[in-house]
Amino acid sequence: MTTTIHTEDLNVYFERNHALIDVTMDIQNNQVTAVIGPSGCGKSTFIRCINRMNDLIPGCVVKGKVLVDGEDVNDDKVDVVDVRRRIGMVFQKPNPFPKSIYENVAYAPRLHGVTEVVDGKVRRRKHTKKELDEIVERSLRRAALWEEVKDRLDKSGMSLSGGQQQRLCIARTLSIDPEIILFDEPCSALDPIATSKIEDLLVDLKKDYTVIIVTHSMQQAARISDRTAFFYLGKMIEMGDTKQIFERPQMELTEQYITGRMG
Amino acid sequence: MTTTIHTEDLNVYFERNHALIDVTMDIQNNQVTAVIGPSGCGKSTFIRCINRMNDLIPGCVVKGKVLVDGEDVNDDKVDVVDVRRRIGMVFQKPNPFPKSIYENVAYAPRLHGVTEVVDGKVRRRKHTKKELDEIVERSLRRAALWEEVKDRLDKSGMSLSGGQQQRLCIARTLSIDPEIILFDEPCSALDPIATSKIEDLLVDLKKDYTVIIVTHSMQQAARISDRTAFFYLGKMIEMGDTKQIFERPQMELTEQYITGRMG
Amino acid sequence: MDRKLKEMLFFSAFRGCALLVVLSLVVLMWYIATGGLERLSWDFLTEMPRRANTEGGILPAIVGTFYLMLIVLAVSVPIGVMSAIYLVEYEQSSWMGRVFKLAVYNLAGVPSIVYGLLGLGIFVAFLGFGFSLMSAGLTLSIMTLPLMISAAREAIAAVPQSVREASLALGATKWQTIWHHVLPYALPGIFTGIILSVSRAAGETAPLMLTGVAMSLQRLPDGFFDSFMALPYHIFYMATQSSNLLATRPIQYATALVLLLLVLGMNLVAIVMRKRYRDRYKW
Amino acid sequence: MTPRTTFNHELEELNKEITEMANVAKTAIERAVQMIADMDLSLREEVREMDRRLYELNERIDKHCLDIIALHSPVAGDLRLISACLKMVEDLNRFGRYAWDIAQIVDDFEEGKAFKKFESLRTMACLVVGLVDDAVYSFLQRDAEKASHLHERDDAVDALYDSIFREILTYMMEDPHKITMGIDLILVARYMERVADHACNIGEYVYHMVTGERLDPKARVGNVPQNVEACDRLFDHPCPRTELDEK
Amino acid sequence: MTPRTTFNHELEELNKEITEMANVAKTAIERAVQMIADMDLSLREEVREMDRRLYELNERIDKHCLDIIALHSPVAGDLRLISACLKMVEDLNRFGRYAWDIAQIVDDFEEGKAFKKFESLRTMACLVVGLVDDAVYSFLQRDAEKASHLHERDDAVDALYDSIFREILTYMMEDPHKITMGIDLILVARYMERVADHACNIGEYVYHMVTGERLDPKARVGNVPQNVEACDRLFDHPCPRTELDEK
Amino acid sequence: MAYRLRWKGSNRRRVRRNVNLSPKERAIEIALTIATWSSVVALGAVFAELMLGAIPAFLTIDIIGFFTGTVWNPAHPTHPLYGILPLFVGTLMVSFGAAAIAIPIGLGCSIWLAELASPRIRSIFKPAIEILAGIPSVIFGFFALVILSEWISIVFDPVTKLNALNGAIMLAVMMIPIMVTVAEDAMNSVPSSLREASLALGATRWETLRHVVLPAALSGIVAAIVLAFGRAVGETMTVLMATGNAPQLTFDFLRSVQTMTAAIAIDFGEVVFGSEHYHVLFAVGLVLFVITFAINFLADWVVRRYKEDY
Ligand SMILES: Nc1ncnc2c1ncn2[C@@H]1O[C@H](COP(=O)(O)OP(=O)(O)OP(=O)(O)O)[C@@H](O)[C@H]1O
Ligand SMILES: Nc1ncnc2c1ncn2[C@@H]1O[C@H](COP(=O)(O)OP(=O)(O)OP(=O)(O)O)[C@@H](O)[C@H]1O
Ligand SMILES: [Mg+2]
Ligand SMILES: [Mg+2]
Ligand SMILES: O=P([O-])([O-])[O-]
Repeated sequence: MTTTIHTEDLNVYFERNHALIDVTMDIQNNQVTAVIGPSGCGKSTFIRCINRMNDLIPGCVVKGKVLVDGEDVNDDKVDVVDVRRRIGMVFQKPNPFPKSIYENVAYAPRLHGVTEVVDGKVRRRKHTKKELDEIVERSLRRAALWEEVKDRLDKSGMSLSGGQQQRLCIARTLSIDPEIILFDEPCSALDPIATSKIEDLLVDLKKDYTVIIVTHSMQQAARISDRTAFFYLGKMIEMGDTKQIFERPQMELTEQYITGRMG
Repeated sequence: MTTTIHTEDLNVYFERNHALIDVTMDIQNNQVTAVIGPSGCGKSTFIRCINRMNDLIPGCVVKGKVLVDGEDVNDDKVDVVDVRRRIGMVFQKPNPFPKSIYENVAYAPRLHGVTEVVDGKVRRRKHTKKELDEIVERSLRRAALWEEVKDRLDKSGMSLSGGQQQRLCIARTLSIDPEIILFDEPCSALDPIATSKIEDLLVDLKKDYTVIIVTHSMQQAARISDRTAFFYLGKMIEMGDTKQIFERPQMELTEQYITGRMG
Repeated sequence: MDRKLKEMLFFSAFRGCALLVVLSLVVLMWYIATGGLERLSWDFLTEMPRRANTEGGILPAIVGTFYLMLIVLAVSVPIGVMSAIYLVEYEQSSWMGRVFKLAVYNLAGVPSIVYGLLGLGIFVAFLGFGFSLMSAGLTLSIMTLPLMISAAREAIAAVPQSVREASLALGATKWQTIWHHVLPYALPGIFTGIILSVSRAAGETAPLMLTGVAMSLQRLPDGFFDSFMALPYHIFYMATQSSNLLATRPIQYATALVLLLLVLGMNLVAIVMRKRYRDRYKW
Repeated sequence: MTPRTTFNHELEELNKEITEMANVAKTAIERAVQMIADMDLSLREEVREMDRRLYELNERIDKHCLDIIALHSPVAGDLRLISACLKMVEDLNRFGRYAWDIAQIVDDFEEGKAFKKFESLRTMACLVVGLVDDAVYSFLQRDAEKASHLHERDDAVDALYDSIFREILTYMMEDPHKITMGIDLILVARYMERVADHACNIGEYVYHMVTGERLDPKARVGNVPQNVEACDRLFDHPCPRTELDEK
Repeated sequence: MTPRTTFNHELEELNKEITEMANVAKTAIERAVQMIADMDLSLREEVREMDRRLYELNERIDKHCLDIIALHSPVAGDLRLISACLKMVEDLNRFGRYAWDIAQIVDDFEEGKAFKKFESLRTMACLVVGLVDDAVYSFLQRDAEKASHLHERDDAVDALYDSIFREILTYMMEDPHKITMGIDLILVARYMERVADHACNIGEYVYHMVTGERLDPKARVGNVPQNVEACDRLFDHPCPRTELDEK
Repeated sequence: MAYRLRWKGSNRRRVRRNVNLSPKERAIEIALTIATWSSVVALGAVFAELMLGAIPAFLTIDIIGFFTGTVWNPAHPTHPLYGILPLFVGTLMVSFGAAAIAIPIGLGCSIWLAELASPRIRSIFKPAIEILAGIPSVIFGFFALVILSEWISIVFDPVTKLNALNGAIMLAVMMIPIMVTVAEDAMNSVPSSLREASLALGATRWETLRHVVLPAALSGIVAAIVLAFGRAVGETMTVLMATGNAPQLTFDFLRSVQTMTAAIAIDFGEVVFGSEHYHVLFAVGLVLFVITFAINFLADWVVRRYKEDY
């Protein structure tokens, strides 16, 4: 199950700071879309609009539309909790809960329970142990972590290495089967080897999910994404196929940035 | 004034952990030498041996020779303080003192004073204000920071941006006119634009100093260094001209690492 | 949806708790303040007590408390700060660190009355200082020492290692590094610790009861080995032991207010300082 | 687990494409030579088709290489592979051109059997097909040793070309009516010589790709016995190493 | 301040080298044509020297391009420049080879003035030198417009070659003693045709480098009037655009 | 008092020393060592003095009777009884009573402060609470004596105005600021990235708090409780003034009780130096010391056992 995202005239203000200016863009499903740009250009702000994480920041005002499958997530009628369930997010620094590996992954399914239709009535019940086990195994497998941790699911998530922790966070996100997964610089705290594992995983994930990734590293965007959006000073300057962006960008600014001639 | 470094059978132990194994290598002057390798392979440990920063780590034992201009810095007769004065170091995270920009740069010259020969006697005296001003300006210019900060030398070093802070740290190191400058992942906390400024600076510095840089980013090593050493599991696997390392590495391991096929 | 409802219920309960806490403390302060302001005057602060404390002021008590603070400042602070420096920067054998940790950590939790016993045993009896300012002051000093050490130690340890490395890498010696960098940056934190320790000493009563605080003096102590009055003990004494409890209530209130203002004022300074310190050094 | 799935996948793709191209190019040359050998004009269209295909592949691989460089910043062996591909495709493309050129000339012949008379031209064809075959083989097998010896055989081809040129010249002088055909023959020889040249280029690229070293130009000076004996085999089995194609 | 000093410096270096190579290649062709035009055999050594130089530069630039790719991971315009260089050097090197080939043939001539008679060969030489000149110019000036029109002129060269071929054929039939010379002439024409071809390749690379687009192969079909009028000027001023070299 | 006695990086090992120390450097190091040792000695003296003071008591009186006797009447001229049980029970009643009141309220308050209050309110509230944690105990005692006892007698009509409940409530008010500061610190130091992670998984704020923040801060919260409890056990002046000081064995919160601390404080007013009573008081002090020591150990153990690294 995958989803397209369409933003329209998205504007974000932090107090007096206009952090995102008229961003209109389309994100296709089953693709990896990379968001690049210099520090402070609004990349994080942009993707945090999609699952409304900006709600948590005091003084942040979001204007404009973010249509996910045609529905505006910023609408007052929309349930934030549900939006966040459907749109997973993985953060810059691996942040597993200080619980066991199993509990990390089982956490969200437990919260949400199973919604069933019994005798025409919608009912919510808890997962059985078996169902949970399955979800945990499936998510960990999907995150390419199962083999490494299957013998120590009861060990703390904190006991893993950085790269493993980040994959655990990905598994955790997968456990609720989101439609879209947002990554905010997921590899910036990792070394090249761990990074390359995560990148592989990202490419693999796009088969089933719509993936958006913010990254500082242009090389990373080049390596893994299908489409790339370049942000600068809160504006989206250019968006296009990654190949096109890196071989013949249309805008002077983009070329300057990707060839390292900005600044 | 520049210097060659030669290490011979350098071994470092942290308690039971043999962190550096028989490292024998030559570092030429007026060159940028990059040290690359996967996380935990002993890169930092290696360069910290050169200015004896490992002394600060409890339980760290250094064996073998580190000859700087033929003199073993690990010798008991050698004055650590003097070694560190001659071998500057810039760290991963910008760490300016929480003093004014001026004071940051003037700190070390103030400490060391001027050593003069007056009437055949060696005398140490304080710098005059004018001399200090000159040193500060020269160092900041050399670190390509002067233009950006000359109007606010009395502002705190902490008020600068990350990239500027790192250049301030470089200026601070230059202020004592070291012979060798060690950089331990100086750009890993910076964004690409700030990184590229530092890289330029590094290349510029090699005209006058011997530069050694530890870096996580192979691209960075490729971009700026003249020679590259590849470490793996505490051993130095290969060292050679950067071009050679990146075009035709001799060792299978090196090739695996630089082509991202390790792990 | 029940998930939402649950959230609302719990959160209201938490708000209720917070309100209750605020309320109780406001009530307490209100009573002390309104009761004390009635009697508080310049004369009250500057006169000797008269007629078994039922009239006159509380000058000896104020001065006594002031002297106590001075002794604590002179004894506990230097030793505490120096120990903290040693512990963070020099100490390197693991057993000594462990002993120290044990001592400081546990002695900070030991009841003040127990320190009173110590003072009585050592300073009053063994060293023969008698019931005097010195005995009480030294007792309070030892009592605040753990607090002092740990505050200073935290402040010093909070200076990031990177600053030390930066300084050492520039060719500074260890002491130069400590003197030029570690201490200046830790100073506000150390000061906070000092103020908190001293204010704690100022408000402490129980140890004084064992080391010779006087119920009533018509004069100021004429040396560190003289007996003395102190504000907290004065409150206790007037509220529970004095001859005419009800008639002296205004005096009790006023004395309580004076002590409260003194201690709260010092704490306020400490907290403002710490806040500014935190804002100033964001590593 | 070797990471960098996308990158590895791209390299595999590239490898497949270049393998296809190499095989097509080789086949094109072989067909052209077959046309000379057997005067089998039916192969003409096939050669043309292959020429077109090579042109397409040239464009495609070119673009692919640039994509890989732009997106994956290859280094070391990977980079050498890509740079070899970038250059090789031009040569392989030329194979197609020359095959087509030869096919066109053979087609024009009034007296088809003329070629048969020129033993040396046949020998040359043998040599050239062998060279191309080995060049492609050395690439597919990453065989630097083989690649490094192509030059020597190219020298043989050059020598042969010179002698053919003279031979045909004499032949034309004897009978001026054969001039047109003579010129055609010379051009064919010329084309084959060019093909051999390009095959050598491929050898150079392969050598650099595999070893990281440049082939020493001085090695070109050395003269080596001409391996002509494989010739007949070649003509009977035009694609002796097709089993490699699966590689 | 534009950062990446080293990288920029490398690119500048590369640009210098390739400019030098382009100029040498152009000059080599011009000298070769001059030899034909003026039978100035003294130029022979000069051409040989330039051929050698081109070979060296080819190696050097090649290596330099790989260095830059390996060390600096160029993208976008930078990458297109480098890829263009990587390919162009091969063509420029060929210029040298052909110039030398021509020089050798001209050298062999018994009857030097023969060329003069062939007006069409002269025209062809004019065209080819013009093409080479424009190819180099389009590269140095990053002129995609000019680069995109080279093909049309190449078609003219091809047509001319065909007619020259026939013309010489007739000539040889008439007088069998001219066969050797005829063949030489045909080879010279052939070489020049090849040069034009390579010049077109350069045009393609330049076009891609500047615009990021591939030159549409269909554009090749279009036929365009042959600009032969610049010819005489060319022969009088062999290097009409040397003022660009400083660029 | 916001300083928690936490020690970072305790397991130190030998570092390489600079052999070429200048005389100045060496002198400084020696001075620092001396200061450190003197504080070690001073702190060691506390324990030594208690032992020295208490040993004579244990030599003369019946040790079992000391721990199990139900009557505390040391002042009796002929038959002094040194049963510590009434004091012990009094101490426990007051401090457990206080804990029962303070823990839920304090916890609720710290959760509100850490998770719900807006940053502006928090920036005022937190320091205010910290300041209140510094109010001298004698003032709480005074308030309990003069005002709170009146209110209690209106509501409950107790046997004596000064009773265990009075002390417990007052102690609770004293404990809350200590608890809130420490517990709030613990919750605050749970990185916001964990909260974001949970919210991003579609959890509500309460679920995030319940399942992520509280478990992560558990060790800190427990430490806060234990620490506050330890303070309550050792508190002297408040209970001295609030509970009526009757050393009777009772479990009725509306009766007067005497705590161990209060007993020491009161009795020292009249003991003779070196008498049996004098040494018994030291013994009581030693018991108190051991109890608080144990509580501190418990807190430390809890922190270490349940400490989460994030
Ligand atoms: N919580 C906040 N409060 C106020 N301003 C903010 C906040 N977060 C971001 N901003 C501002 O919004 C702008 C965009 O920030 P954002 O974090 O989206 O940048 P970014 O592109 O993600 O940068 P980086 O690469 O450093 O993560 C910046 O100017 C920043 O100062
Ligand atoms: N202070 C220390 N105590 C104990 N072991 C240490 C210490 N510092 C480093 N090590 C160990 O020494 C080895 C080398 O560490 P080092 O920091 O030199 O690696 P590195 O190559 O710099 O890695 P990174 O890229 O992560 O900085 C590692 O195995 C590490 O665990
Ligand atoms: Mg961001
Ligand atoms: Mg390191
Ligand atoms: O490509 P060529 O024309 O030189 O064979």
